[in-house]
Amino acid sequence: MISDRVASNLKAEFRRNLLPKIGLVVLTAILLMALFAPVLATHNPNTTGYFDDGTSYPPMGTTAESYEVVDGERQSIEVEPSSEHLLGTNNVGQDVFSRLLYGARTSLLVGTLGTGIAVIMGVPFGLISGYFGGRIDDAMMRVADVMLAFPSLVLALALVGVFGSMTVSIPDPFVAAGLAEGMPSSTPLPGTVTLVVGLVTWVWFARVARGEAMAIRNEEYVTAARSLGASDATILFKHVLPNSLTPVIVLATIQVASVILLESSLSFLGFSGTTLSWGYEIQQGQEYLRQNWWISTIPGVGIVLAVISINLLGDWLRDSLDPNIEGEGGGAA
Amino acid sequence: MTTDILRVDGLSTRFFTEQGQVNAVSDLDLRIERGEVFGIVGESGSGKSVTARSVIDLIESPGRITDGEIWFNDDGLAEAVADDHPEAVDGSFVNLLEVPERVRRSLRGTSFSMIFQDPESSFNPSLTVGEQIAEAVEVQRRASANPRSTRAKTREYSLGSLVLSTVLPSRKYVSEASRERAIELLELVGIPDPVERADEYPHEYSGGMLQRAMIAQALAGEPDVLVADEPTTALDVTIQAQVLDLLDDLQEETGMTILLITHNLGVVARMCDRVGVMYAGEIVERGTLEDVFDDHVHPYTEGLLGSIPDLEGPTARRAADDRAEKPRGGGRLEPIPGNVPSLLDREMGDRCYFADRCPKAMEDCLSHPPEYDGAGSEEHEVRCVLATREYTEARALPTDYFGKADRAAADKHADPDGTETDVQPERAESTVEGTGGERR
Amino acid sequence: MAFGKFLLKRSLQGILVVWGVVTVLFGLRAITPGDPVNLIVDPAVDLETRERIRQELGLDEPIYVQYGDYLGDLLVGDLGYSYQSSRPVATMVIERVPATLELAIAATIVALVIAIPLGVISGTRRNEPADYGATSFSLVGISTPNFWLGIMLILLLAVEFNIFPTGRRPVAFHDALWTFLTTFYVGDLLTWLHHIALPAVTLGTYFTALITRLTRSGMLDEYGKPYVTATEAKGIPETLIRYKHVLRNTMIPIITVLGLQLGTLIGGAVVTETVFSWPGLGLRLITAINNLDWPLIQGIIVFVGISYVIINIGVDAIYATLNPRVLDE
Amino acid sequence: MEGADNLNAGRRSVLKAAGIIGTTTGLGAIAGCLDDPNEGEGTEEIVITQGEIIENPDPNDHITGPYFNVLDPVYEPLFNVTPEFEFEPRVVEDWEDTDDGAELTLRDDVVFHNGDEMTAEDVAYTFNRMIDPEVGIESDQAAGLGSIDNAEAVDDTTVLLEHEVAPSLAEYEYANYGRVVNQAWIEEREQPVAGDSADAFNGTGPYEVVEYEPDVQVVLEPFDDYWGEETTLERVVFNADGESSGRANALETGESDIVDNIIPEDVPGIDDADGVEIREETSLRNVFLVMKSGVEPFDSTEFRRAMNYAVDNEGIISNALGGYGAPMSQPIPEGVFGYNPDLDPYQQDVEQAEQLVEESGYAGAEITLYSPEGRYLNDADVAQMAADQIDQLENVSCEFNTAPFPDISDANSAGYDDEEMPFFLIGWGVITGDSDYGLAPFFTEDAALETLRNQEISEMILESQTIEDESEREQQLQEINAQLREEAPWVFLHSQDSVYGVREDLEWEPRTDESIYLWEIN
Repeated sequence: MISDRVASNLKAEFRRNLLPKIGLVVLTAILLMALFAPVLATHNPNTTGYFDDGTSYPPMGTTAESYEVVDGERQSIEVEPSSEHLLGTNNVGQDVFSRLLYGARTSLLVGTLGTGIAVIMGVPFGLISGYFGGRIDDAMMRVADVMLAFPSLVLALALVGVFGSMTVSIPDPFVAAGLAEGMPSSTPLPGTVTLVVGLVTWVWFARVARGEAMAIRNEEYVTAARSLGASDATILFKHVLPNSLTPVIVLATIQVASVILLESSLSFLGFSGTTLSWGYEIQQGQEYLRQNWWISTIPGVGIVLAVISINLLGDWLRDSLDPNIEGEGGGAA
Repeated sequence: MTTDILRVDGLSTRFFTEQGQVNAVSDLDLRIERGEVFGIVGESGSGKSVTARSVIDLIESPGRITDGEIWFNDDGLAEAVADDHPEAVDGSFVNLLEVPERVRRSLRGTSFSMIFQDPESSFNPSLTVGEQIAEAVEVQRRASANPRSTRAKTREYSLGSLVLSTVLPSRKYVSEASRERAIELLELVGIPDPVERADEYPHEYSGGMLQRAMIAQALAGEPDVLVADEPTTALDVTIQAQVLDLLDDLQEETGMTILLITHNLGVVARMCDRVGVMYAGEIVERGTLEDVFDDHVHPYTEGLLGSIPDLEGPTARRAADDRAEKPRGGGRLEPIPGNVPSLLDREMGDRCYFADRCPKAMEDCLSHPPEYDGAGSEEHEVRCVLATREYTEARALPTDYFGKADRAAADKHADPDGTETDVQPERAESTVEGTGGERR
Repeated sequence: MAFGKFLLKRSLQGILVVWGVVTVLFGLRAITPGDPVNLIVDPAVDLETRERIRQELGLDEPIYVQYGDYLGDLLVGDLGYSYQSSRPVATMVIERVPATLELAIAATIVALVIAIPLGVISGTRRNEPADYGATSFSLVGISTPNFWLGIMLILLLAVEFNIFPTGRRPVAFHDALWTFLTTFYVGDLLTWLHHIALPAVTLGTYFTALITRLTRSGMLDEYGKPYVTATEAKGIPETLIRYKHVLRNTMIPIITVLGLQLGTLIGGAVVTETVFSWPGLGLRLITAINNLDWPLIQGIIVFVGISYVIINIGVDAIYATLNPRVLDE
Repeated sequence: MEGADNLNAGRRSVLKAAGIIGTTTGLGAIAGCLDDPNEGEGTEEIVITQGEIIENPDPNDHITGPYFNVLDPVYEPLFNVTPEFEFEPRVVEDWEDTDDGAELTLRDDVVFHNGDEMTAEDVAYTFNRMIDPEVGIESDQAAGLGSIDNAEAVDDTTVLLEHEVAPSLAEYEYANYGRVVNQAWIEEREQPVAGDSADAFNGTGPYEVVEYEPDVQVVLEPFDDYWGEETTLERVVFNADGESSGRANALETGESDIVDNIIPEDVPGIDDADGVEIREETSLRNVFLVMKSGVEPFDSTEFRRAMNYAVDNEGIISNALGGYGAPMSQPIPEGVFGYNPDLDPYQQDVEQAEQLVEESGYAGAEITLYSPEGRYLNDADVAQMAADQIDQLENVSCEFNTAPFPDISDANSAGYDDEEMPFFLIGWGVITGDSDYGLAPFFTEDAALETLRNQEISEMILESQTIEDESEREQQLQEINAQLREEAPWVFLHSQDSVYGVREDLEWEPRTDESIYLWEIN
């Protein structure tokens, strides 16, 4: 599936351009942050801590304004950052930096798993539709049209309404191994959201796979294989599937970015179930914009960096492999 | 007595790609007489298209004309630019590379026009053929309505006018009269039902029809020089003959000058008065048709004649070389062995560029040869030491002289797809392109 | 003729799609756990009353009967009644359409007005600073979640510098326009503009970025095509080449992409309306989902589905006009 | 003034609390605020921006507090209610208890906005419309009128209400829920009354609706033929804005004069702004964590009490609620009949909590707390802090997730042994003002929202419903509350404060019942 020529194309494009390098560095950093969150985090992200006056610490290097009640009168005071909290604390005293790390876990997990579900659903659907063509194709494409008629966020909202949030707790290996004392013993994965982002994006994969299948179905070697008595299943699996992988890989990369945006939108709207999510954090911080600007701002930077880096890598793959893809791409938010 | 209409001196056109500098055309001289058909022939990648495009200023980034002069003979133009650019004028000749781009552009369509290789990709697919020809007519109409000196300025058409034209027909660029003239032109090039055909889109035309339409479009500006870049390559053999006939007839009728670019010696033989053979950005042999076909010196020319697939029509109106006859009889090609040369500056070296493929390469070939006079007419010149001495085994280079290293370099430059490395603007562009082409 | 047939075919497909949407929604509704009656009445209300309400709403009927009823009602434009407010869903949907439409159109205008010139500049001045600027902008633009962008705009332009309001829609555009046309009082229009500015930019940024990107790469692709050189050789003005030929052909594929992206626009509207308290369909949908007000959820989504289908037919029609080859295929 | 005399000094009734299960402060409602530059400023016009306003014009078909605020000036209440919760005559001039009910004497000069005279028939119809399923609509208010059996017009100005309960109980009900509608007018319409224009209203109140946009805006102007005193306000605008920050902004920019439900984060901004201020009052809405006693580990009283010891109510109140709340000591809030003043809230005591967990036998338990988001004041923050405090116990691990409110609501009515979601945050307003409404649905056997199965307490509650004697009944209820504190069926958190932003020069004080009466504004 990845020939030498493709590989050398990839290498050449990578070497020639600065952007994929930036993308790779940033994404690797985010991946490492997500993976080693329990080790890197300075605090348990769930630990609330509070002060009698409800103050939140600002990020290092900044100060914030707060209020103190003296004799029943509110007085403005300046809050200094705490060296304990690199990026400050949020409205319930949780460490913003640690939550940023854990938020990366949620985003990347949902992004990859959700895209995985979409691939698993969409690719076979598209291959079958494109390979057999005719009425089967017509019928299946009408189903795809119905899916496309739902704006993905709207459909996702409806599905979350149906299924609830179904968070799944994934045990944390670092904590289990005793490497991260005091960190949460499991990471909550917003199950419905993961499922839903898969359910609303699979159709893009179906379209791409269908296009490939239609192109390959009439290739001579496929005709030859058929004349040699290979079954449809064999042909689909041995010839059509491998050939459709390149565009699927490119689309999947781009879709991870768009799924991350979709997840963050759902969390922002309060439908993800977990609070360890960038989108949720932004929503929580929205009410505190006047004094605590950083609560919303910092996780947003996380999302933008993650999505940009994935998009950069997606662009690189697309330019190197040059598949013919039309898809939702970019962002669904 | 014939007069020159175009003189090219020392033209160098280079492409500055990420892989390095590509010398598509180097130090090239050319002289075209008014009313003649001059042919440039060569393999893909020899620089013949770039030469043609350089002449009519269609070289696009990353390509650039880096050196040379292009003298165009036009009294009116000379007069119009003499005041502002005296250094660019020599009698009735104007050095096009010394005048502002604006002036050069003003020559497009009316002084020079061009027929492209692939008619189907050379028409805008979303406008009717009639509209596109009418645009070319409009250029001519506006030009002839204005004196030479102000012509360059009238070529402007503001964005504001374009926007207005969507609501005000009077602001449209193309006038009704031009549309009518376009239909006449379609008729002239032999398109049946031109009125209906004018309203059709390019995809509704057959290839041959479309090439006729392209010729009509090129004629619209009533150009002094028509550049025909592989005008028949994309067409079926039978259609090729028709199109060549058409060009022939039109040339006879109008007396216009044609610069014909082709890789097909058959076409040359049938159309041209004089011919230049290009290799690696240079003209390696030039002269009258007889000079090149009968008295050719350069082994490359010989090789080319050997690779003629078919000389259709009354090709044998002049006796061709024995070797040229052979393939016709044998029905098989005898292509020149070896690869198209690398035009990358750093890989070119200072030798005869053909030496690595030349069956008669000698030690003398290791320095770059000048142009020698050849036998036959006085027009005959050839850039090969064989014009001065016979080939001797004694001085021959060993067969593996250029070894693997050199060859590998050439391969590397070659397109990864293995397709021809024709350094045409588009291709050079797309090499650098790389990051573009988002498709969502 | 070909065009009429084409439209008819697409319309029939569209009806099929809408039917599919309704069916999927009913499927979802059927598997949704929980008792809608819980959401309508006081939890303390006794079982007998609940049963009566269930009957009144037809919830005691088998799901296929409800489905049939719904389809029948839908044909005559009846979307049922909201559980929460007892109002006709059709009314509740229609009354929110202007706000969302205003927002969507304003965002589209923002996007087109910024993106096309930006894309053209970027596409014609490759590798110049303007191109780098536009390319970076579009990369960041498609990677930024619009709710965050909205919040950042509020933080900067509303909270910090107090230039724009934080949200809300004090006056409807059609009312403001009417006031202006009848009394020449421009204040309402200005108020409307003042309030819609941030939401429109928020919703429009993704599209601005996307169209810039598409226009840029489309122009580059297009400029690489032989017909452009051929057109240049004709000697027609540069403006005409750039806009009448290149940009026009660039826009053709972009139009279909935008049709497909309409869903993103609607999704974006939901989020943007939430951030700015813009009283459109999106905000109503969120409320409906929070209350699991199925008739309303269904009504809004069916409406959106129908609009989507209609707009896409329109897009296809435009596409067919611009790209005549479609009709022949 | 018999009704008023019946009120004990310590017995303050809650006439109406906002919403059965609280109010939405988050995503629920929408925006819309008038800043029409045409309008002159002045004391004659007042703009009130609430988190939500009516989305349905039927006065008998809702029980949400903010809705009453909008509708009461139009469909006036039968009785005036003082801030001290005393009933005073309004449309009803006099009322008397009879053997089998109560007799209301009405004014004879009341007219509807459409010009019809109000009759006793209209009043009787109004009550029957709500309580009799055969007449009119399924009203949410029916629950509040549970003990009234029938209403009948005796003559033009007299209505007889039948009931079989203690007179004081019945009085709470009919005095709270009477909003007269015009029988003839109503019967011409589909029910409940819907519509989205000013024509959809026809009350007897001092104001009539001149503009109405559901969910967005209602504009009122004085009704010229009103029987009572002329109103002081010439125009009243109710706007909806679902975001606290939006409401605060409307107040600060002078677009609005009174805004409700200001969250703590927006308080400093209003404090700083000129000419406006914060006014607050305790409300009677509780927020607590339900622990279903039929599900492990919550079937252990020790465990449930441990949870109460683990949580620091006061810390949560001062931090997540900015201090706008009061810790709960028992299932019902202070001010409700039957509240036991001798009980103290649980104080956080981690050691004791851990020890109780050990005793319960559920050491090492792993539980998950669910919370809605945006339903109650900073609900998810509150729950997140509580969950974290429980998680801090050595021998319990507690995760936290948010869940859509419909899921929480389903869990709430799923029975005391439903395993699906046994631990969640929810709120409850005791809308009848009597402990019974806060106790019976949760703690009697097979009740709609049963969270605790305890036969003894269940029987005590049922018994209390039949006790005729006021003080004896109060004692019984106080005893039940005391026992429930020990049983700890919930993690008792807090009762919220209502926080308003008000123009400084406006004479108006918030009420514990969260009503905004236009006639109390000067």
